[in-house]
Amino acid sequence: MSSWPLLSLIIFVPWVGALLLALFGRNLGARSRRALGFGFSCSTLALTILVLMSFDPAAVGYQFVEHHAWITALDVHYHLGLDGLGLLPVMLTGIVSPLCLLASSRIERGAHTFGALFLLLQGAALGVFLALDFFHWFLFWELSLVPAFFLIKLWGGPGAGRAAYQFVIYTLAGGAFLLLGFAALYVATGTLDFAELTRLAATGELSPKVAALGGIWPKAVFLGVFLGLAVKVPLFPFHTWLPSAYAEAPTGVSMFLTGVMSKMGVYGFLRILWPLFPEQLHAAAPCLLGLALGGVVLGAFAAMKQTDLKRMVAYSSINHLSYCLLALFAVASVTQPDAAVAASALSGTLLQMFNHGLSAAALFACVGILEARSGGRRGLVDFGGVRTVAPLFAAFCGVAMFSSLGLPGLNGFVGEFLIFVGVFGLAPWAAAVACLGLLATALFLLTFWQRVFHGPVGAGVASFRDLNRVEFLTLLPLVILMFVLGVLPQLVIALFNPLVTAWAANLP
Amino acid sequence: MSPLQLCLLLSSLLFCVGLVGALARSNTILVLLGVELMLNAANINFIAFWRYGPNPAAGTGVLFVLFAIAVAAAEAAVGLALVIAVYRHQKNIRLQEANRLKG
Amino acid sequence: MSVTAEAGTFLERAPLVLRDAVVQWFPAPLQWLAHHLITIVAILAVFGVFFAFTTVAERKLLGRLQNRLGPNRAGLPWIKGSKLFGLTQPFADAVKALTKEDIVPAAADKLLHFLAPVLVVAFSLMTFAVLPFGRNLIPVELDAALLYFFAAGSATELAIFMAGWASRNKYSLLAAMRALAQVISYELPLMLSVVPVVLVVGSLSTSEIALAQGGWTFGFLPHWHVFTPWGFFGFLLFLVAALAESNRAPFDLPEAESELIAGHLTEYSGFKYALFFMAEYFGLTALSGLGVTLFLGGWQAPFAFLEFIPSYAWFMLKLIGMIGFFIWARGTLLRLRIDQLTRLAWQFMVPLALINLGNAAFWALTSGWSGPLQFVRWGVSIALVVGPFILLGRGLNGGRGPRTYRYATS
Amino acid sequence: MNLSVQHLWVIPALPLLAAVIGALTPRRGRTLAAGAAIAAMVGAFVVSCLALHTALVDPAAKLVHNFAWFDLGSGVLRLGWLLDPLTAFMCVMVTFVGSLIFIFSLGYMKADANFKQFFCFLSLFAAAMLGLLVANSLLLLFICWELVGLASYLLIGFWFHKPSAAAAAKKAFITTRIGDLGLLLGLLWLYNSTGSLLFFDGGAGVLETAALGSLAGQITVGGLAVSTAIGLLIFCGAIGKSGQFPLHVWLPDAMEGPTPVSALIHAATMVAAGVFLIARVYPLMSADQALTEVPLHALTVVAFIGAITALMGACIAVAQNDIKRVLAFSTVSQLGYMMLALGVGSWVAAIFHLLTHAFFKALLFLGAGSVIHAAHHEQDIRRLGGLRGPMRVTFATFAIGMMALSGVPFLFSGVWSKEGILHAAHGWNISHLPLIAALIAVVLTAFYMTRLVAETFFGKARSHEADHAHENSAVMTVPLVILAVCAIALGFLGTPAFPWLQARLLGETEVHGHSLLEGGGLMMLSIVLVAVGLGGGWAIYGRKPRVAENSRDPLVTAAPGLMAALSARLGFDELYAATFGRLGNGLAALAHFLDQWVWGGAVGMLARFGEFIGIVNREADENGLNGGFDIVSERIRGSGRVYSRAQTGDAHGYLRWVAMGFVIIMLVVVLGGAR
Amino acid sequence: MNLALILISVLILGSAAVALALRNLIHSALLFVGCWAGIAAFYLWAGAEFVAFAQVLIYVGAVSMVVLFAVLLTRQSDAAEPMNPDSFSRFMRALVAGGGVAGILVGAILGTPMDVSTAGPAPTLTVKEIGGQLMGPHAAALLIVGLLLTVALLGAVVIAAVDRPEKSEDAS
Repeated sequence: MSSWPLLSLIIFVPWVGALLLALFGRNLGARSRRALGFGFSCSTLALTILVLMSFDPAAVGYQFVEHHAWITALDVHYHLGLDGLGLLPVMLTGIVSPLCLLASSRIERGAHTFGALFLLLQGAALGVFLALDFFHWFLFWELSLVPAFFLIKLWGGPGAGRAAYQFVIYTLAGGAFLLLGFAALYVATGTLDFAELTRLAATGELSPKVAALGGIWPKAVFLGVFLGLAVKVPLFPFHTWLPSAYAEAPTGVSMFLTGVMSKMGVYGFLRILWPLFPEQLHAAAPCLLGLALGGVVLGAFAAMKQTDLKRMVAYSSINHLSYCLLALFAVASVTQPDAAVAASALSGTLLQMFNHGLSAAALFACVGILEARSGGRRGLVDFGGVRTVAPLFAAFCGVAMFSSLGLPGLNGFVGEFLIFVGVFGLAPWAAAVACLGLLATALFLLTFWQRVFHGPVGAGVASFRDLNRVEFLTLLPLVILMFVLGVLPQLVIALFNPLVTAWAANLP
Repeated sequence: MSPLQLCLLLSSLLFCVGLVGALARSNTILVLLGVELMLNAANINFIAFWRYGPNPAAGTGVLFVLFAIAVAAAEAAVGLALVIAVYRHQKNIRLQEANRLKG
Repeated sequence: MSVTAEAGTFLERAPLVLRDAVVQWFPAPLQWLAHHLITIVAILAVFGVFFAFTTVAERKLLGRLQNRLGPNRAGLPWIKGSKLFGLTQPFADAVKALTKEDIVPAAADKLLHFLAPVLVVAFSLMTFAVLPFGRNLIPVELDAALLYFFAAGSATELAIFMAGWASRNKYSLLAAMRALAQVISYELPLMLSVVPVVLVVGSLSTSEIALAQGGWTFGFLPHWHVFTPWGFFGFLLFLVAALAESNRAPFDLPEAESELIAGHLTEYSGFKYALFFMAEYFGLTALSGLGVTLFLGGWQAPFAFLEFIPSYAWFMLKLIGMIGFFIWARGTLLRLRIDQLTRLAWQFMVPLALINLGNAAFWALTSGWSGPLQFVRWGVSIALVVGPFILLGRGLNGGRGPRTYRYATS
Repeated sequence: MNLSVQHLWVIPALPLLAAVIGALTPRRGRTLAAGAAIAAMVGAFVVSCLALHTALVDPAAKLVHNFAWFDLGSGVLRLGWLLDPLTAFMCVMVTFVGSLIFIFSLGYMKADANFKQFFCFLSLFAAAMLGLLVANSLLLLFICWELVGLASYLLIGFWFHKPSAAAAAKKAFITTRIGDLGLLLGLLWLYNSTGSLLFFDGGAGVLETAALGSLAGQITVGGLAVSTAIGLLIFCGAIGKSGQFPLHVWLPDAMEGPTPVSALIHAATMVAAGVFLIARVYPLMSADQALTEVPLHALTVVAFIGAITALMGACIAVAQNDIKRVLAFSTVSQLGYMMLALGVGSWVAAIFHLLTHAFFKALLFLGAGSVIHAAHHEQDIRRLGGLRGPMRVTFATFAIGMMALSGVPFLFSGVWSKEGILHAAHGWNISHLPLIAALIAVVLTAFYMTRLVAETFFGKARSHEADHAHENSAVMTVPLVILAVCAIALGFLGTPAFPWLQARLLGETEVHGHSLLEGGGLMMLSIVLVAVGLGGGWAIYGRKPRVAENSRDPLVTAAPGLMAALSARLGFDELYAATFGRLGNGLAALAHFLDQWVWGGAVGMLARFGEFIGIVNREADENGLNGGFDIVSERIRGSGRVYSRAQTGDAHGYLRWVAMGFVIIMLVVVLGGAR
Repeated sequence: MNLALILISVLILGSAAVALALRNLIHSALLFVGCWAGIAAFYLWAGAEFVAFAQVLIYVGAVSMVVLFAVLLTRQSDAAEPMNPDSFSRFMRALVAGGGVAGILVGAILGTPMDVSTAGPAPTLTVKEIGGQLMGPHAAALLIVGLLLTVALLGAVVIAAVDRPEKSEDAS
């Protein structure tokens, strides 16, 4: 079995599903259409489990490598590989995507097109996490925008057109910078392979080559790549597209955007920017640390001001993702940091990436359920006393919320704790300021909870039903995972710890 | 007279029969069929040269004929579809009347 | 040209020995002619008789299926009370057909009206030339035998058209065109269902295909193509397409007696009609023979210990089985509507046949897999056809729900 | 029979199991959920007794069991269990009081629709609280610390349909979280400085000599020793959780929860967790005591905060009219006492007071709950009154609790523990202000408790509800009686003559008693002060009981301004709303503004710029460049028109031309070839 | 063998010439079929078995059907076009052109010495070899032909299809 191109299968099986849905979707009944989409979406999880069975966490390098010559003239290779860093988002995609489709099962209009586009999106995202050559990595990166655009625009809320437009233009602009940066890098080195570039950077051959470009190029390369990734994460203050895009997207897509696509940026930072440009990153780190802190604090405070629940949750996403970058920048900002501290910061980043995917997806699913129940309303003051009529829903939403808020015992805590341990050891003042973000997060999430679930039963709320079976099945796996990973984070940490240890041991 | 010459004669006469048919008849279908005959005549030539050529083992002539047959089938399909379209348009299929696009 | 058998029991070799013995009597320059003539005569004799008894078998079997008796009266002439279960019915029918008046419409195109039945029988019979009836028992050993088979088969369409047109009866002409539409539509899935076999065996020669299905796993699992996923589905497609090709129920709408008064054959009577009838049965027999050759192992015995039975007997047994199946289908299934018919061909069978072709390619590619991988191979292969089968099957109703009936309310 | 320390997890696990059972049972599974909760609690009590037995074999030993939680870099992050007398006593107290309160709740919550949920949450709380007690790692302690906060949040907001309850729950969570962030920072600092969070780890723990020495040896911002800074940050957590000034504001509001919750969480156990925390990390807190050149010792801050809280809580309690609010501020005040004791160096006195206070304050709250339940949820003492007659058991037990709290000498437990604190404060050589504050609080405590009892139980019923009150069923009174017995008996575990408890806590096996007369002056003073308080209270409220619910309070008549301020809880809520609340809102508005206008505006500007370029480009194309192309294309079209005449539309003609052309070309070739 | 070739030639040329001369389109179509069958026979004679069967399959089986359908679908009034002066002059010009081409070709063929009269036995080219050639060196051509056929058939359907919906609604 090990000779199978598992990684290619992971990427392309959803696309096969998309093709099938696009071709035959019209002929199928609603149920089987959904089942088909769901089944193909689940393939990622199944294949990831296959991968996990033969994945060796102790091996630091890439595994399951597929390396074939592709465009020889450009020295482009079809190069896929997996390590602990790639495995996490792939697992996350496997878990979240089927649930997104489940959460979208309310969609009736053009359901098979929706399913096909979604599977396309899923495959593209997986491609980003598995590709090791910039050429097709970038293809997947940009390809993910197309289905996302249509999914937001066609199935989104009232402001979806504008939001989708903004999202795509913004991200495309970032992508253009990224492309520019890599084009320059290619001119300098003659290769686009991440592994090769990383090796060059590690041996110190990269920076003289880039410097040989002359002019502003050495800085521009870094800036270009940085901008492209920063927009995707998004790093404060490049985040303005995010709230509207997340808020206007249909529930399932919001879940996917926040659960998976936002990880693409963080992944890019860890996979590309940090290993390739350690010196530049180090030089820029104090400034970037400030930006990440801005995301942590201002993101949380901006969320407090929102009256639209989805926007609120979207801002909380900005806040949570900024933690990941905070830790990374903190590590980069210090020369020769203590290995243990750096390891905990980086572990925290990875863990937070995974955990945020689960809890943010669950929160969006909950808001989506509220939206569906109330016929599209999602204002902070539109509800009240939902817990009285829908206790089960309240319980699930509460778990998701407390997970997002970093309550110990749920998954969110461990990641944030590790990040704080790391950041405190590297930049204590940043940790202290970031605490403000923690407080604000608690404040707005509890306000959300109080306004929506507590108090007397609001107008129109009395007729709410509790969770139906599909919604229950959507939330249940996420909630179970929150508990399990809160108590046994080792399950995930074991997958990447050797990798992180190796990183921490070889810091510049 | 060698068999090759016989074959070539056959093919050139067939070609000319097709040509005359295509030129003389006003029915578009027959014109098309005349053209088909010309194609067949060319095919006969290919086979003849393959059969008596210097290197029959290569099979180039046979392959060429196969491709030509495929193309001719396509041509016939499109041509006759055009005939039907023309018929629907002008209620007859006289070739000389289909001259709307003349300069 | 078949080669004299070197091995096998005497029974196995008997037809060839017999033929060679007869050929010896002719002068040497004419021996090749005698060789072919004998073969042709043998085929005509065997399948003529076979045809005769097929008709009676069909009538009797249909009768049983419809809970009646079928023909059981015709016995031997001059012997009173001899009924022989009605087995001589076909001969009586033949006499009747021969002695009936041959009516030709006044406006008919006399030449074509005559040529049509002759051609149709001739083309049907031509297809028998490449069927391997037994080990080394094939009338003409052709490298491109399958191509030949379909080429000859497709020529019968011409005869159908001629029959319809020559009658100078607009209903006959319309019926002929309907029949042509059907036959052409189903020719595509028929050929596509055969291509996987060619792909896997790597030859167009029927005798090689039959040979390739020899051997047994564990001594009792024959290597027939029908016992592979792609082969099974190919066989099913082949069966349906063959039914439609030979205008048999449930695809007999071109000549539906009850609605169209035999369609393009309306203006035919007497012996010409009998010729069409005969051609239809020959075509059916030939297609069944092809199916047997391609999927059911040809003349191969199903079990190793049954090999002592001569190969041509196996072939004929399988042929009879196939024909029995066709008769059964006729007695069981309802006739389709023309739109259902074409939709089935283009929206269901052609895509499925194409997918099955891909499936066979997968099978051929993975022929090296062994051990547990065999299960994977089977699983994937089955999934490759079952999935599209289900998906495409859903589209067959064309988005329409099941027919609803409204009854008058009092 | 001894309990091995690696099995200590059983104590929190039992209630946790009950909580899980409660969570998974359907809403109508009342018996199962309550039964599981009570059984788990009683089971935990039994196991705790075993643990106590084990711990007392060698009180000085710190029995620990550490285990890895997850890999972290090249090492592992470890958590652990700790068993020493402190843990054991606390566990026994929590499980015992908890069991009684659980049983009491059976009666109190009988009519509630969410009965099952209530027991689920209570069990969750108990599990977290016990986990906090047995933790041998500041991280594990912090985790449980947050979880008790969660349970408190859920239970305060148990009647979530009341907006006040929902708001109170949020306030409690946020306020304690402010303190928790301090604790988190302290924890991070500690971890970064020592590389471990385990209290005891065979010499490598943070509370052991090596770590303490290094922590006390480093100096950080403001000249503070690192241990001082960490200690103060940790103390922040205790301030939040234990309702100390200035984060005490949530505790009175927490009375929105059901009364058993107030008894268990906001009187007996959770709020005392802060005291426990400081007692647990006492070596760290006191590590800087030996240093002389530092500007501040951590414990000094603790002492002053405790003193302020004790005095302030007692003052405010005087002016409250809600039976539970009075008790809540009394709790604040008593917790201040405990902090004071910690601050002045006598952590055993603090723990002793914690234990006795847990019993009599739980008793008082349950008594109040009994009254409230009987009076159909009437909590305002002005509308109660005259309950002495119909509710004899409640009155008797409540009176015992009141006397224990007031410090009525000799018989009741409160006096002994309070004496210990006063003695310790007296012996503190830095300042006598805390002692003076404590003594004033003694008077006030006796006064407001007398007022409470007089208003509630004496006189005549002042409302319909109070008039129809009658004694509750045995399921509620029996716990009261048991707690009352304990409120009396417990004091004799730690009398100055036989300080068994204190000795065990300090790890001594020998008990060195000393005469009651040693330091008797202070004791006499406090007895006098108690008498003054009791007498004053009785004089003002007891002799002439209130006649109607709206009759004026004598003290309000006497000092209206002061009483109004006290009644408004000295305006802390308003102050915070005006400062921190407004600051937070301002920050939020700023962040929103930045997002909306500055960053969004910048992006918008860019887009406008792009649009502008596009317009310029289009104009240039249409007017500037296209002209030349137009001319050229016009020419090309003209020539095309000429050539088009060759198209005759005669297909035959074309074909003929081809044929003729072929012939002509061939002729030329053939003839040319011949030539 | 030349006898067989001459017979086949007569069949081919005769049926082609008659087919092009007949008034009755159906008859001429059927004669075309005969002509194509003759060409297939020629291929068989020349030893190109595969091509012969392909010729039968495609021309006799498929193209003939298309032709017949086209004839039936475009039937004009039974009064066939009269032999008017216009068509007569066209016929004459056609004869001139055809005759010119024929003269050139026949002259060229007869005037060229060909010394292959001693050709050996017919070369054998098995289906396997043809397949190998098609899939090997000529794979690209095969693919393109496949594409061409698909496009041509789709195009034919589109061209011949009646764009009914709009028109019928306009008419009614």
